[in-house]
Amino acid sequence: MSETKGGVAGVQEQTRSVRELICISGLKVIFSSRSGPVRAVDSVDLAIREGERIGLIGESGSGKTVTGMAILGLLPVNAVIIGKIRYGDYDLLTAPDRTLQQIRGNEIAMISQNSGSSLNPVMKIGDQVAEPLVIHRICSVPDAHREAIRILAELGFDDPEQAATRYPHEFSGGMRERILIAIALVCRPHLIVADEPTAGLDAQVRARILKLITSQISGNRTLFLITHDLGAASYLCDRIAVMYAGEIVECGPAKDVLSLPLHPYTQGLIASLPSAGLHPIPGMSPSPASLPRGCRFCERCPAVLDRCDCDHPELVFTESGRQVRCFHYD
Amino acid sequence: MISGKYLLQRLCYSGASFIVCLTITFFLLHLMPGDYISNYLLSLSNTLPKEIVDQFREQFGLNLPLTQQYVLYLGNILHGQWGYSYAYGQPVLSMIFGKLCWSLVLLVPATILGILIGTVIGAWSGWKSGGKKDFAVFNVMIVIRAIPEFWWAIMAVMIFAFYLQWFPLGGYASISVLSTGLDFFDVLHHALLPIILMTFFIATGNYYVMRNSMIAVIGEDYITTARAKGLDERTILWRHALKNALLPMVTITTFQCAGIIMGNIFIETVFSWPGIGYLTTQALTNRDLPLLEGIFLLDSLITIGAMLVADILSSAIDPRIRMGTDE
Amino acid sequence: MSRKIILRVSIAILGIFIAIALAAPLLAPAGPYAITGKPLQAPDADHLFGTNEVGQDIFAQLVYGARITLLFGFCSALLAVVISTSVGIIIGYYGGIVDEIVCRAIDVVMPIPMFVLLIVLTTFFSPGVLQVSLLMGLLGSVHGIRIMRSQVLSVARTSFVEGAKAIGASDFHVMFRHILPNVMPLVMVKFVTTSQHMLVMGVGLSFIGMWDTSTVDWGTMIQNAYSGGGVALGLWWWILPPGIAVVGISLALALIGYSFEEKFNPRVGVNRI
Amino acid sequence: MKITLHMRTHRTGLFCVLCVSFLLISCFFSGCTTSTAPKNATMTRVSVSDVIIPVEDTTSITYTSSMQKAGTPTGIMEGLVIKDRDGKFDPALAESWNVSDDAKTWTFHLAKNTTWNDGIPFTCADVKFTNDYMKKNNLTMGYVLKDVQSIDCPDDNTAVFHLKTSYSFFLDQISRQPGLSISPKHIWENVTDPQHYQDTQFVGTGPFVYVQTAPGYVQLKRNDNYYGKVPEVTGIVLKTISNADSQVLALKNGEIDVVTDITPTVAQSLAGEKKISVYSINDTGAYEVAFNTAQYPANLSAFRHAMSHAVDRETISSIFGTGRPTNTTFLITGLAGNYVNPADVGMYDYNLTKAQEMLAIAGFTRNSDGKLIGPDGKPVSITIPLGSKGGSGNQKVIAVLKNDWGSLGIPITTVSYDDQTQYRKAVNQYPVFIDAFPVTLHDDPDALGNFAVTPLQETNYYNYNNNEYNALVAQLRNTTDRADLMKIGYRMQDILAQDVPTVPAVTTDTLVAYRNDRFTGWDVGPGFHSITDPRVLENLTPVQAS
Repeated sequence: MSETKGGVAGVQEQTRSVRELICISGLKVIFSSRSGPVRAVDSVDLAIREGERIGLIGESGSGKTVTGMAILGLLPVNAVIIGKIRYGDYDLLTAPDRTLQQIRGNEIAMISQNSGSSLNPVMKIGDQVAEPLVIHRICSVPDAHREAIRILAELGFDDPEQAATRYPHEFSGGMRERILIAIALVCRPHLIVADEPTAGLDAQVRARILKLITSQISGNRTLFLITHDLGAASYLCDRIAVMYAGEIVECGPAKDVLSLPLHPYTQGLIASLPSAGLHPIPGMSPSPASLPRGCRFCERCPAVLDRCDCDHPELVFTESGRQVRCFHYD
Repeated sequence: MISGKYLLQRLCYSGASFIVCLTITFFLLHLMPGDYISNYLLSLSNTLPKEIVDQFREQFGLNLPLTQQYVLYLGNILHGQWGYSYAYGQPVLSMIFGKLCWSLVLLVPATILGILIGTVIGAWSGWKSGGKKDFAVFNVMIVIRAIPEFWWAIMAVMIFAFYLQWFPLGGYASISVLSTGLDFFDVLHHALLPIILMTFFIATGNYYVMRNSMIAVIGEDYITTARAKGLDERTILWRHALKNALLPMVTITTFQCAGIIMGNIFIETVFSWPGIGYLTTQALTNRDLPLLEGIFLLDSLITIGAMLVADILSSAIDPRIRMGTDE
Repeated sequence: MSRKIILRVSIAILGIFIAIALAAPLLAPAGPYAITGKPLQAPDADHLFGTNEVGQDIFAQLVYGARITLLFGFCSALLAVVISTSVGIIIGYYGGIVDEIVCRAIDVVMPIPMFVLLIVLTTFFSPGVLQVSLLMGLLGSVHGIRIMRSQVLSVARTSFVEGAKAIGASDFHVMFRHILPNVMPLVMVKFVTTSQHMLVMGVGLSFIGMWDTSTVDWGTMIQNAYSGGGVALGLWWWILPPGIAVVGISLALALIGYSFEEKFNPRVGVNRI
Repeated sequence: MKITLHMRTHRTGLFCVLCVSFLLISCFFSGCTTSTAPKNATMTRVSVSDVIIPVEDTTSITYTSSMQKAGTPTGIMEGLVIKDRDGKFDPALAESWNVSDDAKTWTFHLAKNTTWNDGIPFTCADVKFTNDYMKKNNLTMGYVLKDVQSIDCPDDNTAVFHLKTSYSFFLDQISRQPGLSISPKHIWENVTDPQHYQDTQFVGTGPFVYVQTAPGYVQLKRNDNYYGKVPEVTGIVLKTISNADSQVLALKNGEIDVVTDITPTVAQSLAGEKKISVYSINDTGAYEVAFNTAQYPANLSAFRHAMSHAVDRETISSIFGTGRPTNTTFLITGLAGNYVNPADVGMYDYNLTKAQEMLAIAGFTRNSDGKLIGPDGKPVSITIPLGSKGGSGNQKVIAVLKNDWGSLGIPITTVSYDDQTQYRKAVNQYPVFIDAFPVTLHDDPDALGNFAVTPLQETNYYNYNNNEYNALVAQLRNTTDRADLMKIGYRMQDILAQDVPTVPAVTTDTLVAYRNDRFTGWDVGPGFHSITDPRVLENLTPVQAS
């Protein structure tokens, strides 16, 4: 089946080594609101390399979901988007709708959060899972259904034929999350953007889902995980980018970032984990409508410097090749 | 597809509802001040002999205690005997159906077209909500809706029937009916203007509901999921959004259908269309209790029927209701 | 942007009508019943909108009619909204058996044709304007209870209500201080749209002659002109002023209602993705 | 490509739905056709020369047959005599009649060689049957014959009515609204349940014959075998047009030939139209400012007298735009002729100063605000109840009263009753009410009986009770001599003038507009007040198209 994928971006023709699948540069997303423009994402530069599993972590409202949506071109029409998201020969931000539609689901797929509401309540599971195959004309409708049943079986449904004829509300949250994963995986996309796939699931189910994702994301398939769940990120990802108030504040190999966080925010995040003694970061993240002039974390930072207040730090490379946005590492 | 138990439960419920309506209607009307005798008979003559009045009361069982009248009435209704009109002496049921039939000539096409047009434009408008076209359509619809029905009707009669003479002034057939019998196109010619007006009205009501419903739906996560699958907008609208947006529509629309039986009283008045609305006003002026009760019953029946249909329809569309897992 | 302009214009129209209604005795000192001219005079300097079939000044009738018509619309809407909100909050908050009983009762009452019932009650009792508006408010509230209830349910389940209960706030306090402010936007929207509905329905009732014919309101004015042959004869000043007034107020209320709805109800606002 | 495909499928869907709804409409039409179309095999072609008359609802004609509601309006059924506008009785089924001196036995000589329009001869047996059948089945309309003891048939062409008591105005009773029509014995003797019987043949003796009913129409054709004057018009079509405005529009468009009961406004405007003529049937309605003599302040004779000078008839009549002020003690001058007592005409002249003076004499004073203070020391205010019937006319009267009585310091308020029972109760509770006679009542002294307290009716609306007057009314019943009747009538009017239970305000005309390019002769006959009166219809002549 992978042969049938012409690959709009012609990705497969290129070399496999350290090729960047997606290159986000200077991404800014601004929403207009009653209290003025809201800079949800501010100058994000991030490269997603082919075959890697990258995690974007941060607290709610830090702009990580917006970044993910920008990749898929699913931002609301009232959003002002500046920057570039290069995918093969295309800029995903300026590509025509038809092209985007051909890429979505087929080459870049999404596992959305809220398994409860992300499935169409009046459509049978089988139809929903098979739909991407059908619309991308990958195979005929009966084939698509067979494929859907196969992937449902693969994802741990005991009786996939029967499950395919049922409706979303008849399944538990964990099962529904699996269905969403099935929808994302069914076209065998290059990149999977998983937006909080474990939100709202209990510990056991979460573990199972994570395991499932690891088993499914293999080979040259790329995972872009958006989460605030550090555990999930450390379990799934090779590389982690930390977002704070619309900016990436730290980026590096997962192990390094988690074991030796550079940025005070990352340190705070890790310290706030239950396993680390549950020490929450004091204060609140700034409102995206009125961001401070200097470092955006400076009000909450335990190690604040004088210049943090008025100068804005840049994302810099450390000697070890990691990236961090903090004057401590200048 | 729909479980028999669910259907049975709904049916029982409808039956109970009907009995309650019947009871309320009966007591309400019988406890009203004023009656046919004083309103109609006495208007003919100031000196109506007492025997005549007594005779009349006896004939219609008005001399019995109210509870006994009620029991008799209940029995009669359940046997399909809806009583006789005071003023006309005719069986209420046949009178009502004679008029209802003509009301339906207006109502059926207007309702079908109205729902269709309203839903389609509403879905489109909701889908495009925030855009210029939506804004324009939305305002036009509000304007149509806000202007009272009878005002539209008066204006339409003046312009299209009187000045332009495109349509007849009113009634259901032209005089040729006497020589050639009812002609489909002739009746259509008479019915077209009222039907168009009613369609307008029903459509605007549905438009508004559908638009809101659609706006609610397009904010749902599964629409994002559908986009993420790479579906084009048209497919998302028709395959994913529409069916979900139709769910709340079903209930509201069926209720509207039940309401417009009486709602077209204005149109009937202006267009001299002697349908059920006209019959109602006649029954009211005459204080023709059996006829009024019949009209009430008919309306209750239609509403109850509509509710039943709404339940069944929405359970057919929405699997959550069908399985009884909806909260 | 233009939405804002529309809202402002509508509010201005409504304001003008209310001002006219309040200032009626100043604008038309002779009152609506005074015969100040010959029957059916065309508009001139003395009679801004001419006179009706009795010789009463149509402007004076319009101005005084505004009082009745607006009073009717707002009174019935107020009652309907107050009843539906309070009952909705109570049953939504307590739930359980109270909720069950009220909901079943509404289910049962629903099929009774309200419009016919209204006509019957008004014909049989021939009540005054205030009584009819109370009646319509009562009948009209039944439908709203459901809507309020579901809204209250969504609020009552939120954590801050739970929190308020947890700190020992009385039921009344929770209902009044926590739930009511949250459903208030909806209540306001409902009030505006209901008053539009009620106003038009009241005018409609007078139009089909099911109304106290001695009061001067816009519906009776239209009815008089229509049944007197004003339309057929093209006596425009007889029927147009009340007609346009009704259309104007109805449009203004409808537009205000929809604008409010878009403002207060985020689900109806623009959230296109 | 894909998009166009989609569009097409949607269009097809829409088209299909439209087709289906169209089909549904047709189904309904066919359903209606079968259920309401006449099953009458003798469906004839309508000639254009039929008169088209608008009616509020044709169904009431077909639903109700003559037995339940006496007197169909269109000349199918007939009574024995017809009263015309000159107060004379014209022969109908009775060619001539005479009455015994005690006014108890009435003998009618029936028209000879008369047949029902199904061919069966009409005889006295039908007259007798009508009376007996109505009484036996307690038909509501039987009250018209309540004074009849029995009817004898000495031969086929003579009917002798024996009354229970003397009644000199018996002809009035059987000829005037709703009157009595004679029903065919051969049809009704087989009907056991007349209350629920639906007549479909409408067999009568009148100048017109029922042809058919179609949705919105009833068709009648002329009775060529009619024993009287056979109408010139070929037939009548009754067309349903329920509201007045549409009727006028239809007349202007030429869809109908005549409109009756139009308002003066409409009449004025229509008078300018080329093809439309307007005429009026004089003095067929009347309005009075009536007093409830049991309620303060109307219980004070002086107050009533004073207020009788505060009714501005000229203005009222100018507002009605038709008719004229009436200043009798309530006999309509134009109809009652020399029954009107000339001595009492003009008793209630309009003079506010006089009224004020008379009020002052009666002990009413004005306070500083200009309010009238009654003898009891309290301000006088008057509430007038309004019924649904004759509502707009009553309001016109009240509008004028409000001005004048207001200037006398009496504020007037109104209270509306849509229900007749409640209205009647209210009339008994308030001192003043407005009464209207849309159908002529006050055309002879017998009509003045409504000021009397009769054994049948405990009291009258006016709560007026004058023993001499009551006695005179009783005396009137068994007096047959016209001179005597006039004398009694004059005395009754004198008493009314002295007691003022009511102040007559205005009489109104019935205005009729008709298409003069279709039929003429509407205003020829002495028809009573209705355009569907057979005496009007028989005089119509079609306008020859030249």
